[in-house]
Amino acid sequence: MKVLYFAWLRGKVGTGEEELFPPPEVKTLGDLVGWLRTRSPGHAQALADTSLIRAAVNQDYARLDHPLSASDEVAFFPPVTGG
Amino acid sequence: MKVLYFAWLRGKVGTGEEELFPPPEVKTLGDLVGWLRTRSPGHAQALADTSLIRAAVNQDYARLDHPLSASDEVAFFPPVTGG
Amino acid sequence: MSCRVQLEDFDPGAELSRLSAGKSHVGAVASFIGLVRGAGDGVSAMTLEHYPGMTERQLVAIEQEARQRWPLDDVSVIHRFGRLLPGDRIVFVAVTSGHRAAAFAACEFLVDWLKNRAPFWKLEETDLGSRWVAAKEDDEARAERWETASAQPKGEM
Amino acid sequence: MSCRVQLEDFDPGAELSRLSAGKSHVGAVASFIGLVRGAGDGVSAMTLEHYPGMTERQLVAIEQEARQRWPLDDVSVIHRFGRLLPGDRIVFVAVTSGHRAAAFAACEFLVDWLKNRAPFWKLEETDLGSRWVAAKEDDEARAERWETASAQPKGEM
Repeated sequence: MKVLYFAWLRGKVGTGEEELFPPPEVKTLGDLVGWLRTRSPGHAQALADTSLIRAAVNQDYARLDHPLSASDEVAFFPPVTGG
Repeated sequence: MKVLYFAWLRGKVGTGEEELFPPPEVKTLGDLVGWLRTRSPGHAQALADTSLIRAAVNQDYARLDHPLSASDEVAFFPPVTGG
Repeated sequence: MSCRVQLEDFDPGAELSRLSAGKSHVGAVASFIGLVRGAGDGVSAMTLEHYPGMTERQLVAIEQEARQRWPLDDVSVIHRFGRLLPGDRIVFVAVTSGHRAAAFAACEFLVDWLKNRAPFWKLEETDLGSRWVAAKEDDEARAERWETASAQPKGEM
Repeated sequence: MSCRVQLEDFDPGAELSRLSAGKSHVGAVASFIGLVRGAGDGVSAMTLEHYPGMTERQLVAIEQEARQRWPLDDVSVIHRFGRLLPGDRIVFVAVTSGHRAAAFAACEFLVDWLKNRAPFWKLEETDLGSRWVAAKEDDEARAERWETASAQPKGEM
């Protein structure tokens, strides 16, 4: 599973992209957030408050109950500020 | 008093502009319309139905009760279709 | 504000560049270009007649009204007259502002105004001859949304 | 539809000409240019980060939605990324249609979408250092007016 981080989340996690192999009990986006928080203090800090962040699965916005599979591309980022 | 005609009104009247000296009893735009209708069959036809035409006095839209003076520039035209 | 009523074509890109050149407080440029439609409607050309002076005069008033409603930086309006062919540019309106909502609203306001209040008349050339275009109820209704003080009076002239 | 996410500047005039070239059924071209604001806000520069691929993918969906709502001829969207200075162009949206109401509405719809849904993030440089720009509630509210199917979920992520 490819996991991407943008803007200030990238700074906290310390990388913009990582290839991960979550355990089988990680079935949803919410499960993934919980598992990622255990990987490092930076991950825990970046993903501490899910009301401050947005996520996409395969480049579509997704909610915490979105199911995941091993080939998914998952991204975490702050609310967007383009335009 | 300068009186201008635009679009199909100009065609019916036969001129786009005339310098006129209405009698003193012509005090409003409505009076002017009545007086102009007597000047020629073309004028009468152009100004027959005031619901089909618009008017301006000194380049501002005006209604039939608008007062007139000898130095005014008056224009009659159909509803506009620019843009 | 810049307002031009002219026979010649204009360059939208040059106008847009001029409006924002050297300004770091302008976040938004909203613009509109109106083109002659043809072919499908059987129109081979059109001639735009206008009332020289009145448009410029009225535009000053309507721009003041727009500035009272929205915080605007600058406004540019160009309207052509004379004979035009399908695909030709007729009108250009651009508004610059710090924020997009004001730019969009004021631009649409000015275009609606031009359609419904500016003294231009279209004479269309078709296979059957030429005809003066009738005003659209829809255009009058759109302009009335704005409830402008400088409305084109209806009905009783 | 043409959608470009690029480092380089763009030429609004050239884009506008391209969109209407040789078309006699397009009566209206509505467009928007977003510029970097600076000076007054103490911002000396900004860097736009983006999520390559997601914007293009989402734009296809949002353009489909716009086409369902309004009769559109063509759409062009350009969004820059990288480091930009005050006054620089960031974004361009242009919509062509037979009629102006559709062109204006769809153009504003797409700009609102870009502001609120397209995955771009601004890092501002100020005298005090650099900071990530926070999303504006106002932008989210504007986008919600449209009640789009492809909304950026709030709250529960």
